[in-house]
Amino acid sequence: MESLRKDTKGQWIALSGLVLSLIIIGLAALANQAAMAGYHSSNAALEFPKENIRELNLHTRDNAKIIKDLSFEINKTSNESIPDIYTQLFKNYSSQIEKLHAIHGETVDVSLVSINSTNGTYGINDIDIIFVNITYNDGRTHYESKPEVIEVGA
Amino acid sequence: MIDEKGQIAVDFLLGISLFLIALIFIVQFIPSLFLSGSAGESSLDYTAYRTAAILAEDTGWWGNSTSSGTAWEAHPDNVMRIGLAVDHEPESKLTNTPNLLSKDKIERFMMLNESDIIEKLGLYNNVDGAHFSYGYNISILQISQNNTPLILNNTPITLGEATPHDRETSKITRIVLVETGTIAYFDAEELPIDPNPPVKKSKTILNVTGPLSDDVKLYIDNFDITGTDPSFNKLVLDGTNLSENIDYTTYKIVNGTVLPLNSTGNFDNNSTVVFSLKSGLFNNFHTYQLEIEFKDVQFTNTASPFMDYTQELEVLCEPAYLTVEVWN
Amino acid sequence: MRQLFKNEEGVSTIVEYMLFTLICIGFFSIISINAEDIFINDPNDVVMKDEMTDIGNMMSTMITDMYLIVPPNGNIDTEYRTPVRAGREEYTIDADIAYEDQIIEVISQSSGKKVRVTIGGIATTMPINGTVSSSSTNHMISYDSRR
Amino acid sequence: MNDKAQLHTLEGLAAAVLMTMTVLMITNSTMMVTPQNEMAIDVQLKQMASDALTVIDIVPKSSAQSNNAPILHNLTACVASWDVTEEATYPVNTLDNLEDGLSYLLPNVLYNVDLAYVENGNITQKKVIIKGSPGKSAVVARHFVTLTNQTVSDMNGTWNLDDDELRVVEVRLTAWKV
Repeated sequence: MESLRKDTKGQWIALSGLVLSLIIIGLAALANQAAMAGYHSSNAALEFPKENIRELNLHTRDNAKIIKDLSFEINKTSNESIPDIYTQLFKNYSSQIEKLHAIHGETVDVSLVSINSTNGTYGINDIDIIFVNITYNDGRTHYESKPEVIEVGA
Repeated sequence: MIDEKGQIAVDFLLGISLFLIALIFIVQFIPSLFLSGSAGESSLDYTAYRTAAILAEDTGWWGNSTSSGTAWEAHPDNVMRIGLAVDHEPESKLTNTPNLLSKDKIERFMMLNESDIIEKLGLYNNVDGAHFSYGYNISILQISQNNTPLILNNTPITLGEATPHDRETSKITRIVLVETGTIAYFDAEELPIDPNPPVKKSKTILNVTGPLSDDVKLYIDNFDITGTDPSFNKLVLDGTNLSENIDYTTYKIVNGTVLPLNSTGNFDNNSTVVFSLKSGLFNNFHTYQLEIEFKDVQFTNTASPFMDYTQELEVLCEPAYLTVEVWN
Repeated sequence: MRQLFKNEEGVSTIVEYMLFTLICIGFFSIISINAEDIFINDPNDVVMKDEMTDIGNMMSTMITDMYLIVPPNGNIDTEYRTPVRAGREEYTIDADIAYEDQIIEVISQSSGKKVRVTIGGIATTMPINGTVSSSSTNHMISYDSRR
Repeated sequence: MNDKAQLHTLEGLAAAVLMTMTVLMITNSTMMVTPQNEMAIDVQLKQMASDALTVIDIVPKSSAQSNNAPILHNLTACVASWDVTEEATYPVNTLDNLEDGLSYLLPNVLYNVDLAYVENGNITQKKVIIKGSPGKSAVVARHFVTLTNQTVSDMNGTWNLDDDELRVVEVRLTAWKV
């Protein structure tokens, strides 16, 4: 140890080592910053829930038709009116879809506004447009479709 | 300087000055490495992403001073935005079927001129008002054919230049369904026995109402097999024998796998037999009669009204990759 | 004096020192003159261009994605985060020129550096406008069919 | 002239050249190997995963039977055909018709598929396709299908739904690259 402390040769090497390391630290910081770029744009593309919102919307549209067909099936053996059956089924659907979204921390609300028929009766070919309210919220993105107009006519 | 001792330090001097010069050079050089690398590159990744998103998920838009809609393929002079997704409600801006691409729109897209495509899709860099267009390649690739470009109307669907190998490109791939044509599905049990003499139970007849723009694609399944050699014999159109591989091609599909089938090959009752006839055979306003003759197969339906191909038409969709590749 | 001139011991050491000092002076003067450029401005320019392009791309990508799902009757809004500074400078995101030129501009106020990013043709059907400064706290893109 | 140790100078020169070349080579080659940054690859993968589900979801019945792809049923039919009692345990998958379609559309990608649904007011989650444990950069895509007794019996599934019942099933695809 003593010999090492007394040996004062090679100061230049020690100094240049210091300078070099400082320069390398600077360059590393720069490289790091450069690598950080590209983060925001991909972050936006990854985090914006485009597919989730679209899937909620399209699936609700599909469902409005499935529920229509199912209510006519049920109506054949039941004495409840078609709009009543439809409303019940739709409530059932929205509670399921809300629970399934809740696992992912998303608040979803799908509710039936009205069942419309141009001629006032509710036969299989009469119900043509369903109005539904859809909202979606994942904390950052808030989506509201009030009302979503769904054509369910044949 | 007669004493030549100590000159060793000059070597050291030379060394260190060389080193310092190299150091200055590197420090100045490294930022320009980053500049050429990541900045332009990450920007192009998202240009490709946006372009692919618009093409696959949007219907496009046209408009003039009086009206507008999504059917831009019918109004090529007033195109405002290009999108390839099918739209069943042309008055609303959005489609309910993203990723399903329309054949008409793709064909019209192929006919647009280059400057329109670059302008409408935003495939350019704007430097102080001057536009520098990117190199691009937009293709629809068939997954079933080793990712070779899809062919519609004898045109391979690929736009732009071939991908350069000597530079970095940004590429995004989307999986889409493409409307490639129309098909008609027939259940062999419902097809009538051909009543024209000589009457054979293995012969059926089908009406085809012309003129047709797409090739005839005929799918027949659910065969009633009577012998050991169920096969297809010949196709006769209005009394004329058609020749294989010139007028038509044929193959069979078993459990989703396409297998070759020629006029001597066998199929079984799990097979769907497919005939693909050239649209050129059906050019006139006329109802063509297509006789299809099999061997060791029987048709059971004797009720006469012939089925018409054109009334059973459905759209055929093939999964494909839409790739958008962009470079500087 | 004569003695001194005659004595040639140590000459090389002196010459060594002189040469050494000269080279060091040369090196450090070059470095100190260019230090600002080499170590701060050049890397900063690179990083700024990168980050501004990135932020422009984020805006453009988000607007495009959002456009693809906008409800026909209703609204959608999304919050986003941006860094307060690109490199060492604050900046403004400007979407007001999107209508005519399909472009989103990211500009630094202090040095006037700007980066422009294209958006894929949606501005012709949906007016896009607004400017935002990076130093403001809440950033949001919103769409309302009734406005 | 002392011409000893000239080798040291040359050595220094050679070292400098060598270092510069190495730096150049490394920066160039890494750019060739990874033309896209890592996040952009994630975006691409996420897009592919959700596209694959979308495509299987929207494929029309007639095309499913007749096109050249091993996608024989749409997503609803695939899920309807599932045998509820059979949960997947690696390496046995229990939803082969969906697996065929996904492996065709997503070559070189590994994925797991889970189903989640509400049964008697509680969430049930079942694994149906397992290809391994997802890596760090795994992405998730999800789609919903609605089953009725009709769709289930068409596909010979065992969901045991009442005639007036509908069940929303979340199909969750977790995809990653190796």
